[in-house]
Amino acid sequence: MAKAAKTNRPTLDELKEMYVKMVVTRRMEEGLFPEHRAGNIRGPIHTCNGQEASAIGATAVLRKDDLVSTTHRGHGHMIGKGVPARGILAEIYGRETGLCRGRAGHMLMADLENGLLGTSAIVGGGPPYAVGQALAFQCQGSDRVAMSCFGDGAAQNGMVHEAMNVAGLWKLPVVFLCEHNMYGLTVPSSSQSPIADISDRAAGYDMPGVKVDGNDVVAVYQAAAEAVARARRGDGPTLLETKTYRMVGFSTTDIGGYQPEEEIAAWAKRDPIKRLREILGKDLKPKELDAMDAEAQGIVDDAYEFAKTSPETPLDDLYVPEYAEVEAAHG
Amino acid sequence: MAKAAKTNRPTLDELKEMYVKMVVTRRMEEGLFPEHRAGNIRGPIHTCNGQEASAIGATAVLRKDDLVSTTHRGHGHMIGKGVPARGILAEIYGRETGLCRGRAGHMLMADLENGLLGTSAIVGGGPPYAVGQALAFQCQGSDRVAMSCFGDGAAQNGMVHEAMNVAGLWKLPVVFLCEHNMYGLTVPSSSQSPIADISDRAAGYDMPGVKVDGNDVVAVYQAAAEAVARARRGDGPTLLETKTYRMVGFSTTDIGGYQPEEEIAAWAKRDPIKRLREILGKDLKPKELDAMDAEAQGIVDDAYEFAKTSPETPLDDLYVPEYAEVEAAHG
Amino acid sequence: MAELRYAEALNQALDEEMARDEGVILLGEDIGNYGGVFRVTKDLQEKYGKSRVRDTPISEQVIAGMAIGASMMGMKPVAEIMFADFLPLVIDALVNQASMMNYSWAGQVTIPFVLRTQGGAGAGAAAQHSKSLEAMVTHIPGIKVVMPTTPADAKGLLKSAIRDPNPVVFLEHKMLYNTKGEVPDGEHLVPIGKAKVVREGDDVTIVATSRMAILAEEAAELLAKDGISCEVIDPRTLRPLDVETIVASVEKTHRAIVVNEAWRFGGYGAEVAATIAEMAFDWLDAPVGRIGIHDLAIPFAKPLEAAAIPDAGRIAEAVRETLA
Amino acid sequence: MAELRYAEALNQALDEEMARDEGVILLGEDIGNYGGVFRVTKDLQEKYGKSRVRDTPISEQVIAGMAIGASMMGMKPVAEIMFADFLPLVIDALVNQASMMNYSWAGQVTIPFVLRTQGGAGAGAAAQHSKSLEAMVTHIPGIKVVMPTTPADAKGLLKSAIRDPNPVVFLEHKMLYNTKGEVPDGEHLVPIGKAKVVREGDDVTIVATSRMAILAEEAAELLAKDGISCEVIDPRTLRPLDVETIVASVEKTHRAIVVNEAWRFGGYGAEVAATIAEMAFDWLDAPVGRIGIHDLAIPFAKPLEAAAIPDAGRIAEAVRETLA
Ligand SMILES: Cc1ncc(C[n+]2csc(CCOP(=O)(O)OP(=O)(O)O)c2C)c(N)n1
Ligand SMILES: Cc1ncc(C[n+]2csc(CCOP(=O)(O)OP(=O)(O)O)c2C)c(N)n1
Ligand SMILES: [Mg+2]
Ligand SMILES: [Mg+2]
Repeated sequence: MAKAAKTNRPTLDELKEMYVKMVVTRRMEEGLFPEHRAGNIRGPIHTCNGQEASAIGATAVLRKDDLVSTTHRGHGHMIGKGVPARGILAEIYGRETGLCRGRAGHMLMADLENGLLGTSAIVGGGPPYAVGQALAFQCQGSDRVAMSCFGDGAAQNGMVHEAMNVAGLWKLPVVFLCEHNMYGLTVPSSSQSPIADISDRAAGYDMPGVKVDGNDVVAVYQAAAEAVARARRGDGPTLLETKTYRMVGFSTTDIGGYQPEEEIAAWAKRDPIKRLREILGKDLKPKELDAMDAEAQGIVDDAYEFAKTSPETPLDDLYVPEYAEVEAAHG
Repeated sequence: MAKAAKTNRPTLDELKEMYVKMVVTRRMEEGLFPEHRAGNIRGPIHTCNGQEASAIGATAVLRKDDLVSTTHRGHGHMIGKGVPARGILAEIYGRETGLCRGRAGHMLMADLENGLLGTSAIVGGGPPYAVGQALAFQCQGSDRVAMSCFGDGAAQNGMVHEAMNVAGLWKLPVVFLCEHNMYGLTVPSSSQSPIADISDRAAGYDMPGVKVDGNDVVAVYQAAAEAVARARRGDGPTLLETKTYRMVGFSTTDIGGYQPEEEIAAWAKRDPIKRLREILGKDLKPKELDAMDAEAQGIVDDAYEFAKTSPETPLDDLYVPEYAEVEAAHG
Repeated sequence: MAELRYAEALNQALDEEMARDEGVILLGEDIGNYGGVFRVTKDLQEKYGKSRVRDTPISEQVIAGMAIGASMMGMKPVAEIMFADFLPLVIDALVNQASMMNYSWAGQVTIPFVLRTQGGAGAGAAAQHSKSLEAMVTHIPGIKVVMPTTPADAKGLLKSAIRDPNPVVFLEHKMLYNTKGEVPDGEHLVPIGKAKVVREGDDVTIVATSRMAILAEEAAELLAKDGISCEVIDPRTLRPLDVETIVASVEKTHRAIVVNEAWRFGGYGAEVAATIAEMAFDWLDAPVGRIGIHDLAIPFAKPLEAAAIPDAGRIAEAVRETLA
Repeated sequence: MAELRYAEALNQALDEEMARDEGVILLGEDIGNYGGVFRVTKDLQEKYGKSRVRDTPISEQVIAGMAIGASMMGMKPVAEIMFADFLPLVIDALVNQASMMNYSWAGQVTIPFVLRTQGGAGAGAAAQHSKSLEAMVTHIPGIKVVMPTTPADAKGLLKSAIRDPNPVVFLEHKMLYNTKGEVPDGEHLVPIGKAKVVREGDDVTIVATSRMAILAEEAAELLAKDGISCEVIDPRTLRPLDVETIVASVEKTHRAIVVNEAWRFGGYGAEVAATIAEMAFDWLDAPVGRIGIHDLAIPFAKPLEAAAIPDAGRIAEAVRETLA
């Protein structure tokens, strides 16, 4: 397994942008729990609390015309990729102004405009089509890159194996981002995989396997920058594994009890937002940091307000044609 | 990847038995082509011509109560496991005396009595249930072992990945025998997998990956003996990869043309039967070797005679109950 | 008799069968320490140990494959697939392996496993976690398909399924886990292959599966107020289907409505409707009505989802139409 | 017009569409240098290069997944799944991904790929290589399903399928690849969603798919000798089904037989039969007959296999019964 080179250091502006996005993600997600309890939003809600450095650091290196595809635990990737919080929340509230007009819900969002394409809550279901996106880029001679995010649990799924194999074989411009948060639902990863590091499997697909501290946004950024550059150059895929931790339960329906207290406490000390704040603290004054927090909070408040006051999706949305229309010229 | 230790040398008697079985397999399969052309047997027929050392050497170390499961290319595993040639051929001829009364045909045979359970022509379809057999043995506290045979092409399939992962995780008594014959149907393995040795993936499942010369029956025997012993001890699975070559086309419907002449010629020099004959020649007289050839031919001739003169499966075999019966006590 | 929730009744069935037969083992995601995301396997790992109650990796294909292989060797695996939406991942194992082994291998083996899963809409879980995909398994010969509606049937059918020598796909419904009902203690076996006449009536027969059977009863209540008498039949077993009970009812009522939560086109309801139309042809006074979920990906937003799912009102309306 | 084999007609369609549209790429096992095990992609890799005609690993799940992802990004992939028996491996991709994207993502993307495969019995390929699994795909909303019978329809429908902005599952039949027929040169497009009246008649309507449509014509020939006049309809598109053409025919003949090579129980034939029974209720003089392959794993031995598959004799017998 290759070590990520210490190149591609993010600029201060980039760090600031990532910081705001991490805080936006955290605050946005924190708001979902009380809203769910109050019955204002529905369906199981999964958050990436504690994993923001991985999600934001990895997507920070993508261009707008690159793609990211994600899972049920995708809010960080969305915010990172530039998807507006308004559209995300409105979708979760099932509003007409949601990214998908409330048809998709929180587990299945997509935003073509910002290159979120898309979300799949079938564990392992995303990588096969991400590889297809990368195939399209290769056929088109484009230098766009597809990033496919999935969890440590998903790595045991056959679809992910098939996707990595063909990507390695054809040197497709895809980055596999495996966010290893130590659990697949309630089951610890040690009970799902006999090996601790999923990136150890990369050699079996002839691609670099890179493992980084997933709570260190700089490390994630650097490793992702290298992987994306490699893909963009046409040198093929990378399996990038970020070691992180899910600080809250699996979802809003989780009854908990299986994440040991000491484990949670140990990881709390490594909170990625706190860590980035410390790094930024070397260059910025506390007031400046506070202003960024306020900016993030403002974005989140605005998005909640937007979502809650948007109209519900009209019933007409159910009675749309089953098929996309065939153009007249076609037949 | 571990090297197979040079232990477990087969005895002369074992070598002789393997020799006869390899020749039986070769002669039996050679007879199928003209029979297929003549329209006496039907369906695509796949042979393991050139791969006999792998099939016979690996199965030679199994006990009668161990299981082997195989693929469309399974005649060698069957003969190796002690399945009578009569039953195999009668099945291929669709006779009532076939292993499965002609219901299964050559691609799907099973023989519970001799531990052939079973054959699946879904590429990658066998390992999942072989792992289930091994799970049963583990639950039952038995020391039986399940051997799962598949090809290099199958290794790219998601089912195989899932099977190897859970076997490595639970330390199940299974031996994965990947017979790497350089092709998956007409496509060279280099166009199917970005790595040359499938056994390199074993580490990703926390199991030994062992690569041996698949045309050297002694090497295969030794490596398989070690893998089986390990499984029997409760130490878990092994991925054993035998490097070999399919000397004839994919099946009777193959129109050929994609296996380079020089490649075929190079491998012909390494014919596993010829090689074992040379080894045996050190201990046995030519007459004794010829007698073994004759013995094998006799078994094959008898089996063809048996198959051809057996009655066709009666039509009644179609109109059997759809379900196994529920015992009265159960309802 | 005790009043139990549907999930508890299932748990009791598993518990009793595990106590009765050492060969019964459980496989699935989050079924061990956590007791299953719908709590059906609660406390069973603690009681029967980690060897018999196994959390698996997220590998549906090999979960099904292991159930097949282990059952071949004398075990009675009960595998859980967390959502029916993931059934597609195990259909190869069902149709290409489990379905053919007993017949194609000329009876050398039986494959006595149970594959439990749950489907259905109504929880705001959207397109990938709300489907009813029974049509994909009821088409497969050699496999039985069971779909209990009440807690008592859930227990009795699961116990029968575990003792059945054939592969049984056992379809639960996420909106039923918390429903309560009287459940007989101990040895309560509901035979596979027998439909239940849930309510007797004369004017129309409603054949409804799973949660739809409950809505059909509600519709029947509504209609009774207008003097319309409905017979409601819950097939309980989808394959093999108890055609006799259904046809006998239609011979009495002369009209039928089939309600199945799945997509209508090519759904399980088509089989039931076609069978009634064929077998009760001479008795039918009106076309067999057929109701399913709206024929598109299941939407997330509450009003859309609610409009997509058949409800008592729509069933009642269909009954009125058939009588018109 | 030229006389072509069915496989050649398909090859011509692919060739013409690849020449016409650079976005068309082919994915599948053994489709490159070898030209496909049924020769449908013969010479296309040589002509269009290795980037556009790709031999894939034996990884059906990702073949389908790649078709989806690439089509989202503007390509028009035509993926080959070697046998319909392997469709179960791609149903997750179809039902959980392809089916929902256009609707659930509110029209942001279309998914214009074609998934070709071939099924059917008769070649002695036994339980894992002979099935007709159309029911597993026709149930899925948002996906079109096409099943051509003649070389001309094979060409014309494949060209239409490639140009369609929706996912299309294209079902060929292994016993048809060598059948010959006149095929229009060049721009020959058969519209998706239109059934074909293969033979006109007055006494009974036979709706038959794929190879069964040919057998239905044979049966009609046999019956004509006895003065029985059959109308034979080949739906060609299984989803969306051209209900109008079928119902109009039954309104004329008052009787119908549905022939589909799949297992009868829960098969595609159930949908057609239920639809006819419902929509043509007032015109039907007899129950809709329904014929399928024997409801068990498909056996290998020739006499068993032959007895399992519907043939002209069985179709004719069903027609006689419905007229009795
Ligand atoms: C095919 C499939 N199997 C099971 C599930 C249920 N499920 C949803 S998330 C999840 C755990 C996923 O674990 P991991 O991949 O590590 O992602 P994480 O939730 O930790 O981010 C499971 C089992 C599913 N959605 N899809
Ligand atoms: C799931 C599946 N996909 C494709 C096929 C068609 N097929 C049969 S054998 C074969 C090649 C298998 O290659 P390999 O695993 O190397 O086995 P070999 O034939 O070389 O022994 C293919 C593609 C199949 N039977 N099943
Ligand atoms: Mg995880
Ligand atoms: Mg091979």
